[in-house]
Amino acid sequence: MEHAHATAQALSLSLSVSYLRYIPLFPLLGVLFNIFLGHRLGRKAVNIVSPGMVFLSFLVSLHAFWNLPEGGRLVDTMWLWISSGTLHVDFALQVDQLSAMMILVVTGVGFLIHVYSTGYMAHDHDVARYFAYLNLFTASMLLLVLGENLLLLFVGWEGVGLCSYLLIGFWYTDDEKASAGKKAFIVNRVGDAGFLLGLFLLFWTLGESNVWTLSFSTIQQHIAAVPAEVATVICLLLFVGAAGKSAQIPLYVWLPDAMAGPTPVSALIHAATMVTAGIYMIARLNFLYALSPTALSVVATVGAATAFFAATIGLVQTDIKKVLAYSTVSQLGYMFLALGVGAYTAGVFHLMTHAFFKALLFLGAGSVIHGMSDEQDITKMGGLKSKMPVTFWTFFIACLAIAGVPGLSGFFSKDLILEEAYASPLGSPMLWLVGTIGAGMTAFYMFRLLFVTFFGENRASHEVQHHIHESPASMTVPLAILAVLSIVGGYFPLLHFLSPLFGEHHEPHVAPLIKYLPTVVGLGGIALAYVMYVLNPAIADNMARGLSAFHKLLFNKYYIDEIYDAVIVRPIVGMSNWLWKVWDAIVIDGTVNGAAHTMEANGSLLRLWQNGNVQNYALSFLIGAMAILGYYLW
Amino acid sequence: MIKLPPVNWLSLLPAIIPAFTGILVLCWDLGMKNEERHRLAWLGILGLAITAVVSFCLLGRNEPAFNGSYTLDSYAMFFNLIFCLAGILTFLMSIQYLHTSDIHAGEYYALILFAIVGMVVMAAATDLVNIFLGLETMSIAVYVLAGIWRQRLQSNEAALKYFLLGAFASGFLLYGIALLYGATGSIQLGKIAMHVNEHGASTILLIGVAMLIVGFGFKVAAAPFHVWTPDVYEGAPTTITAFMAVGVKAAAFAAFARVFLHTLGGIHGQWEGILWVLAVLTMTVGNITALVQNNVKRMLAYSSIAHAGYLLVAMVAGKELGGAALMYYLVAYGLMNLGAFGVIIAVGRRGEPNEEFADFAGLGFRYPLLALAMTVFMLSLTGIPPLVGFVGKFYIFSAAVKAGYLWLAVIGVLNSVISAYYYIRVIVSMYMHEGDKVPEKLSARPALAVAILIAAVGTIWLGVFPSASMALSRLSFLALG
Amino acid sequence: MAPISYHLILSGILFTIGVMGVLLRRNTIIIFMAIELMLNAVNLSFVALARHLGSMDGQLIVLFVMAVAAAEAAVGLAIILMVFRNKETINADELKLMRW
Amino acid sequence: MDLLTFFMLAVPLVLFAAVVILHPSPVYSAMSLVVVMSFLALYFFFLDAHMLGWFQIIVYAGSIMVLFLFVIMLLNLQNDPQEHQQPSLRTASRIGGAVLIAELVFLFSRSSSSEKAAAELPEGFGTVVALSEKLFTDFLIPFEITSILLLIAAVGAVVLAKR
Repeated sequence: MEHAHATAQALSLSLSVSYLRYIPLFPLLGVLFNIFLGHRLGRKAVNIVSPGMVFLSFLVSLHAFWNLPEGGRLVDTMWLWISSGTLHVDFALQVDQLSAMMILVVTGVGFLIHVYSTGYMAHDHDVARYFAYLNLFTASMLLLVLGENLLLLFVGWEGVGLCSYLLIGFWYTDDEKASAGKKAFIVNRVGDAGFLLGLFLLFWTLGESNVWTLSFSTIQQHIAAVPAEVATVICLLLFVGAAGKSAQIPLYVWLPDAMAGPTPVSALIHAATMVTAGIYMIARLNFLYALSPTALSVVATVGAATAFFAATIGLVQTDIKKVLAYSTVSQLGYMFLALGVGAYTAGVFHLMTHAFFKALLFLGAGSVIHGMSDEQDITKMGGLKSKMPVTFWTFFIACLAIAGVPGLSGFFSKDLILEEAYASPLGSPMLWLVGTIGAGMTAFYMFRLLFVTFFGENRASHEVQHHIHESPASMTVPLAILAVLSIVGGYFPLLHFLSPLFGEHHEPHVAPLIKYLPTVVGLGGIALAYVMYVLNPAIADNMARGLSAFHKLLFNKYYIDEIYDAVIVRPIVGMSNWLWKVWDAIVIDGTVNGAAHTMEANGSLLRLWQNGNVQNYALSFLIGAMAILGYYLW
Repeated sequence: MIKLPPVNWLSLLPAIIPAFTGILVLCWDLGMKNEERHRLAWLGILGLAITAVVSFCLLGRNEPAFNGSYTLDSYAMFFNLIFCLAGILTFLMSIQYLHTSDIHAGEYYALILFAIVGMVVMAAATDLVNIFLGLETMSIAVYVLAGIWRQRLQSNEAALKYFLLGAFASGFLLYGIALLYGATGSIQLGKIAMHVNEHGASTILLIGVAMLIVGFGFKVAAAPFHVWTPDVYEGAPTTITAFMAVGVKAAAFAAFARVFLHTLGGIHGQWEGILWVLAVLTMTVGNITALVQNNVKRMLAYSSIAHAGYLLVAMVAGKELGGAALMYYLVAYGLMNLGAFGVIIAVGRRGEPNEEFADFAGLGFRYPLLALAMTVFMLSLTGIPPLVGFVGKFYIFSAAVKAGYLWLAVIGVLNSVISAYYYIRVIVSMYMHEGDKVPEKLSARPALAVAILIAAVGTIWLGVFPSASMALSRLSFLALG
Repeated sequence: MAPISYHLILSGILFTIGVMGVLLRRNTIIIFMAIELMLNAVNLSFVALARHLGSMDGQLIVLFVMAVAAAEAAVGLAIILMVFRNKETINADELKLMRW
Repeated sequence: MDLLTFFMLAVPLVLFAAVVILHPSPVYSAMSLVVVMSFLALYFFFLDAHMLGWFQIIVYAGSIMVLFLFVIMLLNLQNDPQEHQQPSLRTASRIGGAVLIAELVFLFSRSSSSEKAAAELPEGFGTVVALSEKLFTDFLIPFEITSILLLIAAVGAVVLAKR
């Protein structure tokens, strides 16, 4: 009831403004600038204009945020886009509470990433093109979240997909390029097909009751006209699209490939743009998903499964960016888990906090890679703590945040998700349990990454060691700002702020065990990582006395390693190998490439038809004529 | 003494202007030096521009002429604009293309103009004889144009294949006309429509409809009558391929849609099933076969088959929305396709056509603007918003959805998903592979650059601001009555 | 008077013979002649229908079909001549430069 | 046209049409086509299309076929021992042709049950006067288009066939 009330209120208050258009327009101008003038005006101009454009749209976003009416929205209708008969689609942008949060994150984090890039790409020869992509990425994402209708959302949707494809293909060497690009592209197109089919089905279903519209507010007004079983199909189709963009099982495979791009781009993809599109879309269409508990439970299950499996894969990766990539997949799983149990607020909350600390993690990783002369393998790092202090401390804060250490942003959002997973009418103890184990693994692998990278002895070659240096200010300042955001992000009153859309937030009532266990498990994971990667070699005795539960297991290095190997590593390596190699390589690659092969085989078969002989063509005519006449005969 | 009927000159004007321009071109050509012959193209462009302006001014006038065998309506005028667009862009591209070939300019330009006369007649014809004669006028001119590069074996072969199959298909079309005449007692579309609405469909009429579908199916390249398309498109001079892919197809659809959506609209149920199957077959065959092509020109030929499939979806959807979507999509398709062929011409050089995918490698680094234009065309053909191809596809599929053909829209969406694969391959080649092919500087070929620019700007502009042209296409289709 | 369906069937048979000629012969001139046969079969339909309906339209159409046939013959034979000059053959199955 | 006349014309038409597409010699094919066209002219006479019958002889059998024969002679085409197509295509086209004939015959004969009697002929049906009156009134546009068509044919033939 409350929800419905809030909805009505949101619709009643739409303020018409005309400045929202500048939010995506500025980055778009940046794209044009970079394409046409970038090379001529040189690196300095590019370095100023590209982040500057994003900063301008950040300012406009702030303005929109301050002027957002209580419980209402801002609408900027630019022109009538598509118009025919009864169908009208406006080229219109809107800012409501959800969009306001999204644009602030996209432009804010995006701006920091742009600034960081000026330092990171200082030695690249084609910086204009790089910033053109980065600006285009930002502009598309802004269009996606600002769009007032599904079609405009789709414009941004395709835009970010296209950008990711350009970047993936652009940075690969020729050999890998073909298959990686192909994979990313096909996966994204599968998702897009799902999205479009869902869109048309929704369009048609509403049309049955004579409402031909794609505008979110109008759809919401007439949502009652959609029967529940049709809603399920629409929601599932749209979820296929969301899973493609937001890298959920089984469509997550493209995301690790996107690691091939420069690290700041990864940060942009993982934190602020692209992967959050699916979450945003489902949150935006919450009124539609509310019609179908079946679809929601699919979303929740897929989310929980992805959160868990991606975490297991993260445990064994040694490439610093791959660890972060799988961690993104896993965290997105949490967000879908939240959406699936109807806790939209919690999901969006986690989206925001994740944006801060994941951007920070990637930029920190970039700083490490930068300092380590483009080395990405963590087994060849170590001991960077003293050599790159700013990077270390900010990275440390990010790890604390993602591990869910109390007081930091990640703690609040993840905790809320898990509580909702347990307590919500759509939730279940199973979802909570899977999520909690995943949280433990997250803490473990993040700190494993931290310890192996920054602690102990440096294992790199002397030449690389010699060059290790802290990054320039253009890179460390964004790191520091993001670190602050990662700490305080949890204290923003987002839950209340979003209430006009998702209803007033109520703290779920759960038993203390349920409430605190995830945090304990998370801390346990950190402790385990600490023990295994820092303490273990030197102070095994102390451990044995201090940690009674583990003392036997950790008594002796060999013994620990054996246990680690037998209990944790082997099953998990086995599982993740199975998941990663078998599932990923055979099932996903197999079906994707198989589909491509089938297509090509069919294409070759059809080519036989085209054998060049004009008389075979005439025969084809004859067969066609016969068939049509046969149709009438019949 | 026979009393001549009153002549409605106004209705004939869009046909007379290109015809006279063509004759002027032929005459002027006689006393001209070879290096001056580009002036003929400018004369042709002038003629077509005047035709376009006249057609545009005549939009909104809907009056029958010559006892109802010819008409002056917005529908025809809208198509005239498409023909003029196709013709003007073809001329602009030809100025350079003729330098790289051995084609004699005079007859070449004149024949394009005469073909446009045929198209204009087809779009305005409201009786079956005029449709047939318009179609033959256009076709015979295009048969010659396909083979006009006499020294090139592919061009020879393309002309022969196109001619034989075209004449073969004309036989079917004519048979259909005969049976329609036999079944209804008239060759005028208006009277046939009245007869059909009153009496429904007799067996003879249905055989006639079947034969008409074969004949028109050939011209619009609908499967299984599409088989000639790749060979002819590949073999014909590239400018002519572009002209065929856009102009000829638009003209064929003009007559096809007028006859089926208007005249035979009363027996919609009798033919929509067939066109449904043809649409699905056409989209699928076109897209899947395009996947395995290595020649960009040939890939575009298959892609044009696939696009004929989308256009057939609009035909099946029918009614006001489907018809308007058909007309809008023809404009969209025309712009992006002409542009794509323009880029192919730009990449080619004398003696080396450079039409393979590999020949596009590295274009993005050396000719960023040319590659950017090609990217725009490919993305638009894929249906990436907010380019015109997306808006057109959305228009067609929503028309299909609205008319209740949900599955047709689903198949169409899936098909356009597949199509992305081969369009993006061009972009991949341009930006992600190293190549050593160095085309002539585009800045040295201003007319071609202008043609590509017009197409690119149109592709973007009509995608972002489509509503005016959509309204125009809708009003023009409604003029069909 | 023979019923109109007799004429139509005869025309259908002649038309089909023409179609089969297009498919069976590899000499493009003969293929072209088979196409002329198809057109003539259609002309027969037109004339018979004109007689049946008592309207002159059908006969007029035949007149135009003849004009079209003449134009097609001129262009078609020119194309065949051109192909023969360049390739020394006019057999349909030897003209397969472009395929697949 | 009574039934007897019909069959007396139909049988040779079909037979000579078959010769056109079956005889290995291009010249014989062309000559048979001339015969078919002449029979067709007769057929036109019996269907009250007098003027058209003459046109058929003059334009078709006369000019167009002479053009064909001329080209056949020019190319010096001999009988080709392999004149017929590869077996698969041959079989397919025979089956296809048979099916098409069967379908057309079946559909046309089905329609004959609801057939109306032939209309009364107006005065002067099929004469040159009636033909030309129609040509310059109702068919004025097609007449004009034909002029462009023939111009194209002339230009095209010259472009393609000149050395």
